[in-house]
Amino acid sequence: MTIDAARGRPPGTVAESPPELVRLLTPDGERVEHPDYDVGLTAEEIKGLYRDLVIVRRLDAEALALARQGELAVWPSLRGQEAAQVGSARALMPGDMAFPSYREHGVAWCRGVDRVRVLCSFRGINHAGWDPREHNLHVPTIVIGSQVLHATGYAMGVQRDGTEDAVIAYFGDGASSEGDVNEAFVWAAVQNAPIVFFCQNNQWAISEPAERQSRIPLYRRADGFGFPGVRVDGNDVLACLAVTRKALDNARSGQGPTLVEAFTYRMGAHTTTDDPNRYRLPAEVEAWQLKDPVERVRAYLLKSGTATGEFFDEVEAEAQDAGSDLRRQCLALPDPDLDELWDHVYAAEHSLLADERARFASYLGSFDEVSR
Amino acid sequence: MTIDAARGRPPGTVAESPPELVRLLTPDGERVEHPDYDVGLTAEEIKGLYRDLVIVRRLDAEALALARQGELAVWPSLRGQEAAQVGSARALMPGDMAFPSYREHGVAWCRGVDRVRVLCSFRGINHAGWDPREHNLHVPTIVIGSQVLHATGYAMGVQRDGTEDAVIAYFGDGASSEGDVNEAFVWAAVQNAPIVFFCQNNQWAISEPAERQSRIPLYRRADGFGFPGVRVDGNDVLACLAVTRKALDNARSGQGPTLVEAFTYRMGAHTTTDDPNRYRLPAEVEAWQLKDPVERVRAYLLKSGTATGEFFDEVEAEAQDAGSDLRRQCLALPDPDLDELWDHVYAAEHSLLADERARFASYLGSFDEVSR
Amino acid sequence: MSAETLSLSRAMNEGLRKAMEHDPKVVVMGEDVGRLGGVFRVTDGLQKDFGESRVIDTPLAESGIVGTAIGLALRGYRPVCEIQFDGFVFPAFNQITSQLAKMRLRSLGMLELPVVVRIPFGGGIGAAEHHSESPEAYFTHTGGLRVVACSNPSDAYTMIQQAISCPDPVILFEPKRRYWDKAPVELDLSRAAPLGRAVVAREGDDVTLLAYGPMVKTCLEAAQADGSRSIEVVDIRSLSPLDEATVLSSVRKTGRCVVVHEAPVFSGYGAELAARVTERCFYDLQAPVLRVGGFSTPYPPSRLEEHYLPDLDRVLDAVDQTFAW
Amino acid sequence: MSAETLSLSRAMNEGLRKAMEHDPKVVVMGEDVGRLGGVFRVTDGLQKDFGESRVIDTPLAESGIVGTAIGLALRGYRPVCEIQFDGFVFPAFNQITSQLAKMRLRSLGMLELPVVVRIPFGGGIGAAEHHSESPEAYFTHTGGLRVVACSNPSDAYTMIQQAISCPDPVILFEPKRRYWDKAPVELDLSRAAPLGRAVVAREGDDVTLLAYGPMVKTCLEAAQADGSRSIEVVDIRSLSPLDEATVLSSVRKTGRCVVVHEAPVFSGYGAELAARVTERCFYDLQAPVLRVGGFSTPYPPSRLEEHYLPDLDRVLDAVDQTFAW
Ligand SMILES: Cc1ncc(C[n+]2csc(CCOP(=O)(O)OP(=O)(O)O)c2C)c(N)n1
Ligand SMILES: Cc1ncc(C[n+]2csc(CCOP(=O)(O)OP(=O)(O)O)c2C)c(N)n1
Ligand SMILES: [Mg+2]
Ligand SMILES: [Mg+2]
Repeated sequence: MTIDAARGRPPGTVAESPPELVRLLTPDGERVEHPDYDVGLTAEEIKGLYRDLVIVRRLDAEALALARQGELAVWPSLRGQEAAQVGSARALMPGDMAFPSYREHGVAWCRGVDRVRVLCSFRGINHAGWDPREHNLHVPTIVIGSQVLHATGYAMGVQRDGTEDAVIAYFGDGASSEGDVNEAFVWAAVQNAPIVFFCQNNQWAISEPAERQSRIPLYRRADGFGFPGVRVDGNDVLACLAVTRKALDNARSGQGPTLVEAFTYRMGAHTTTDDPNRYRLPAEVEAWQLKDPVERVRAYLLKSGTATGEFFDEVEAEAQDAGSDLRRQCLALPDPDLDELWDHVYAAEHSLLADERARFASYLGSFDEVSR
Repeated sequence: MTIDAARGRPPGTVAESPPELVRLLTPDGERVEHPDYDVGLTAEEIKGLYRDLVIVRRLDAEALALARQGELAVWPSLRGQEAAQVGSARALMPGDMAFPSYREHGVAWCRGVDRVRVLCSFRGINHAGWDPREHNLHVPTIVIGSQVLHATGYAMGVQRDGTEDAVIAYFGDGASSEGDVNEAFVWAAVQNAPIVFFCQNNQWAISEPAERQSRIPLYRRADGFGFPGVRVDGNDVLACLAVTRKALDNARSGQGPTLVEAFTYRMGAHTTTDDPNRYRLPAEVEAWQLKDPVERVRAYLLKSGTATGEFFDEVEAEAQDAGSDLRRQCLALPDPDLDELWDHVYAAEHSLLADERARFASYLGSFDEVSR
Repeated sequence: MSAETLSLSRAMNEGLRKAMEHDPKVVVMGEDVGRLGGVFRVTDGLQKDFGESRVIDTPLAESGIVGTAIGLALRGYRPVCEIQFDGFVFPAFNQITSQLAKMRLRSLGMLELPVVVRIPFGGGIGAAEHHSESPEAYFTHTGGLRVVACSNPSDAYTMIQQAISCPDPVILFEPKRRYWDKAPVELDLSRAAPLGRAVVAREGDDVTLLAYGPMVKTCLEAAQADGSRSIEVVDIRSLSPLDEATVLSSVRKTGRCVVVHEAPVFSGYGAELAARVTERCFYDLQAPVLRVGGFSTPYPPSRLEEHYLPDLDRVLDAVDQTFAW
Repeated sequence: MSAETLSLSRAMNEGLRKAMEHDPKVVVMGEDVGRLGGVFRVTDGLQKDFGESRVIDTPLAESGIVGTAIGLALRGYRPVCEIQFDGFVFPAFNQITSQLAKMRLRSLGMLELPVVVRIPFGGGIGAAEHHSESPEAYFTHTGGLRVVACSNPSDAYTMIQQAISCPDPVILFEPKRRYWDKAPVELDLSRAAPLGRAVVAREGDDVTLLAYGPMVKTCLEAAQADGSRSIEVVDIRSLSPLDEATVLSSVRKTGRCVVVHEAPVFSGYGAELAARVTERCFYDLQAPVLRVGGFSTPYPPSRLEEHYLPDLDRVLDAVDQTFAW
C-alpha cells in the first residue's frame, strides 16, 4: 500500500523565510523601517527590553539545569522564543489579561510574577504557582488549545463591562489544529471580541514540524474567519512589541480580534524529557542560532552606541544573580500540605471529601499505633 | 450592563446576494455563462435533473404530511434545498462516497436509496435505514459536524488505495462552527485528501441566522486552511452540478480538497417540531420563494422549448405516484424486533448483553404466568 | 401567595428570570436560547427582557459554549449554559472535565468558576438518536463538579437559582419528558431544601427506591400502585455530592433497596449507590441492592424505548426480587 | 523459543509490528508516533519500516485523530490511534462515545469499526497535570466499546494484536508506569487468554483482590507481603465486557473481596465490580466488597500523588477491614 505521489503530500508548506514577515530589527542588529509598524521606543526602553531578554534567558537556563539535576520534574525551555514573549507581553497594559500555555515563562517575568512561582508546578508542589488576578496572567494551561476559548470568553466579559481592556491568548503552532482554537476564532469574529491571538510558531510541536499542522502560513488562518492575521519576526523583540501593541489597540477600539503569528524557533528540546535528535537536524538549529533574539538587540545597542560595555556587564550580573536566586528559592520551596489534596476542590464543604479526608487521617493514624 | 455599541456586533455579516456567487441559471430561467464553469448537459440530462427536483420535492412533502399526521416522529424538510442536493449528488460517480447529515433526502434519492428507507429513522424503527456500502452513501449523522471528519478519514483511505474515487461531505452553515469541521479542514489540507466539503448554507441553524456563525461568507473559511472555496447559487441545479463536478475532478486528480458553499434557503421549519414564526419574518421566505430551485428549471425548459406540457404532466404524475407509494410503504413498515436492542451492538457475542437479553426475556415471560 | 402551579419548563424559566433580576452578572448562553427561547422554551422571553448581551445565541459549538463560559466566569460573570440535548454535551466534555472541574484546584482556590451547565436528559419522548440519553455518570465520576437533577417544577425553580448562586460549577440535569408536567411551585426559597440534599419523596417502611430526575415520578407511581408493600421513595437530587445521611437512614429503616435510573446499568451511577449503600448498611440489608435501568447498549430507536426504559412494572419486579431473595 | 524478555513498551511495539506485518490494512496514527516513535516509544521504528502512509504523524487534534480513524475504518482500514496521555482523550470523547461506539447499532450491523484507541493511563511517574489520570470508567459506561487494560508485557504483546483483529472498537489502556517493567513474553498467541477473559494472577483462599492495569502489580506485591492470609489476585483485563465467571468464582471461593484502582472511587469502575459481585454473591460475602482507589478530586500535583494512589499498605488495610467486619 503506497500513497500515490501525486496525491499524497500537500503542495504548499510553511515558507521558510517568508516575504510577508514584519521585521524592525535584522538578525545582525540593523534597524529597518516598516510601512505599517513602528515602535516609538526610547533608548532606555530598548535597553529595558534587552534586560528582559537576558534575564528571561538566564532564568530559563537555570530552570533547565534544575530539571536536569532532578529538582524539577520537567521543564519546557523557552530558549529562542524570548523576543516573542517579551515583545508581546511588554505591549500589554496593566489591565489587559493574558492567557498562557505552559511555556510562557518570559510572559510571566514581564507580568511581574515572582520568579520562583513559575517553577512550582514543574516541581510538582502545585498545578499553578501564582495568583492570576494579582498579575492579570491566567494560570498555565496544559491541555492544548483550551485556554484560547477561555481568553475569548474573558474578552466577551470585557465587552460587557464596557472597559478598554484587551486580552491576549498564547498558543503554539501545534495548537492551531485543535478544534477549540478554531472555535475561539469563530466566537471572537462573531462577537468581535477584543482579543489578540498570539501564536508562537516555533516550527515544532514536539517532533512534528509546522507543516503537519498547516500547508499555508499560520497567520493566514485568520482569513478564513474574517479578521486580520499578521506574521511577525518572532525573534525581533521590537517588531513583536509593535505588532502586538497595534493589535491590542485595535481590540481596544472596537475593531475586534487579530491573529499574530510570531515566526520563531524552539532552540531546545520540547521539554527535558524529549530528545530532538530523534527528529531534527543540528543544521536547522544552527541556522536559527544566527537569528538569535538576544544577540541582535545587543548588536543594535552596540552599533547604535546606545549602550556601552558597562551596561551589558550590569545586565549580565543582574541575570546571574537572578539565576542563583531562582535556584536558592527553588530548593527552599516547601512540599505541599497533605490537606491540599482536598482543600481547593470545592468552595464549600463537601460531605464526600470530608469523609475521605477523615478516613485517610485515621488510616495514617493507624501507623502510629501498630506498624506492619 | 450593556454592550458598547461600537464593540458589540461584528462589522461584516453574510452578504445577502453576493457578487461572487456562481450561477448558470437565473431565478427566471435564463441560462447565463460563467468564465470558470460550464455544464455540458444534453437537453435530456437537464430534463432528468428537473425530474429529480420535482420528485424529491414531492417525496419531501409527503414525508412532511406523514410527520404531521404522527406517522413519523419528526421530519427535517429539505424544501428549498433540492437543487443543492440534486446538483451535487448528480455530480458524483458511482464509486464516490457521500457523507450526509440528516437533511440530505435529495442526495439519498440520487444515490438510489429506496425511498421508504429514508423514512425509517424518522419513524423510530431504526437509526439508519439503508446499506451505506450498497449506495456509497454513509448513514445519516445527527451530531453536528462529526461526519465531516469521517469523510476526511475515508478520503485518506482512498489515497492509500490509490484509486480515483472522491468523497463529498455534507454539512450546514451552523456546522461550520464545530471544532470537528475545522479539524477536518486542517486534516484534508495537510493530507491533501480527495474530498469536497459541501456546505449547504440555508441561512439558518434552527433559529440562528448564518451571521451568528461567521461574519464573512462561509466559502472563505477555506482561505484559512489553504484550499479553494467557492460559493455557488444553491438554488441553481446546473451551477451546483458544475461546481461540484469540478471540485470532485480536482480531488481525483490530486489537487486536494475544495469547500463549496451552496447559498440556499430552508423554506420550511427546521423540523416538524420547530416554529419559524418565532424567529424569522414571512417576507424573507417570500423573497426566497422567487428564487425557487424547481421553478427556474421549469421556466428554462419552457422558454428554451426543451420540454412541452406533456413532459411536465408525466413528471408530475410520476411524482404523485412516488408520493402515494411512499405513504403506502411507510405505513407498511414493520416495527423493530425486540432483539434489535442487543443484536447490533457488538460483532461477537457479549456476555453482559447475553445476560441482559436472557433476563429480560424471562422478565417478559413472567407476565404470561401471573399478571399484576 | 407563595405557591403557583407551573410546568417544569416554566418553573425553570421563572427561576432563571429571578436569578437574572437578582444578579446582573448572570448571563445565559447556548444554541437557540435567545430569539427562540430554547427548544424546550426554558429561556423563553429572557433575551427580549434582558437583551442580547445577557442572553446569547452562540455559534453551534458546545466546547465553545462551555469554554467561553469559563472565560466569562473568570471575568466575574455567572454564565448559565444550555446544552440543547443530552447527546450533545460530549463536544464540551473536555472543557467540562479538564477545565471547568479542575480550575479551582489548579489555582489553589484563587479562581472559582460559578458556571451552570443545564442539560435536558433522558428519554421517553419518541425522539431521534442522541436526544434521549442519560450521561450523568460521566460527570459524577469527575471531582470538582456538583451534579444535580430536578424531578419536579418546585425543584426546577429552586435548584436553578441555587445552582447559579453556587460558587462551584454545577451540572444540572433536567428531566426532558417531565418539562410539561405541572405542579404547585414553592416560590419561597427559604423553605426549599439546600442544593446538596436528598429528600424522601414518599415515606414507606418495607423497601427504599432511590431515584432522581424522570424516574422519581415513575417510582412514586410504582409505590402507589403496589398495594401489598409500603414503599419509600428517595429523590437523590444531588448526585454529587451524595447526601448519604438521608439515603442510608432510609435503607437502614427498610432493609431493602432498589436503585432506578434510565442510564445503562453497567458502570452507571446506580453502581455507586449500590456499592456505597451496601458498604454502609451491610448488616441491615435483607437482600442485595438491585438496580433497574437501561441496557448496556446505545439508546435504541424510539419504537423500542418502552422496553429499554425502566417502567412501573420493571421497578416492582425488582421490588419483588428483593423480597424473594 | 516462544518466550522473550521485553519491557511492556517494547512488547507493545513488537505486537504492533506483528499486526502490521500480518495485515496491510493496519495503520498507526497519532501525535509524534512517526519520526519520534511515540513519547513512550511504543511505535518506535514503525514509520521507518512501514512508511508514512501507514504510520501517520497527525495534526494536534484528538477528535480529528479518532474521527478520521473512523473514516479510515469505513474504507476498510484498521486504525490504531495513540492518545498521547490519558488526560488528552477528552477532546476525542464525542467521537468515541457518539460515533465509534454507536456506528454498528446505527447501521444495523452493516458497518463495523475495527478501531483501536491506545491510552497510556495512570500515575506514579511524577508527571504534570493531566498526565496521570485513569479515565476508564467514562468508557466502561459506554455500550458498543470494548474496554481492556494490560498489566504486563505478555498481555501487552497479545492484547494489542487481539484488539486490532477484533471487529469491535477497542479502548486499550496501557499502564504508563509499567512501560519499562521487563518480563518474559509469550510469543505464541494461541497460548494466550482471549481478549475478554480475566485471569487469576495469583491463587489464594481467604480474600480476592480485583485489579487491572498498574494496580495488578501492586496487588501482587501486597499479597506477597501479607504473611497471615492467603490472597487471590484477579487481573480483570477486560473491563467491558466483564468476565463475570472468573470474578464470581473467585469471590465465592474466598468470601471476601477488595477492588483496587487508581481512579477516583466515587462512581468509578470499582463501583460496578462491587455492586455486581455483591448482587451475585450476596450470601457468600463475609464482608462488604471494599474499594481502594483515588480520592474524589482531580489528580493532585505529583508531590502528593503517593498519598492519592493506592499502595501496598492501603490495599492491605482494606484487606484487614474485610476480616475485621
Ligand atoms: C489536548 C492535548 N493533546 C496532546 C498534548 C501533549 N502535548 C503537549 S505539548 C504538545 C505539542 C504542542 O505544540 P505547540 O502547540 O506547537 O506548542 P509548543 O510546545 O511548540 O510551545 C503536545 C502534543 C496536550 N498537552 N494536550
Ligand atoms: C453537536 C450538536 N449540537 C446540537 C445539535 C442540535 N441541532 C440539530 S440541527 C441544529 C442546527 C444545525 O444547523 P445547520 O448546521 O445549519 O444545518 P441545517 O439544520 O440548517 O441543515 C442543531 C443545533 C446537534 N444535532 N448536534
Ligand atoms: Mg510549537
Ligand atoms: Mg443551516
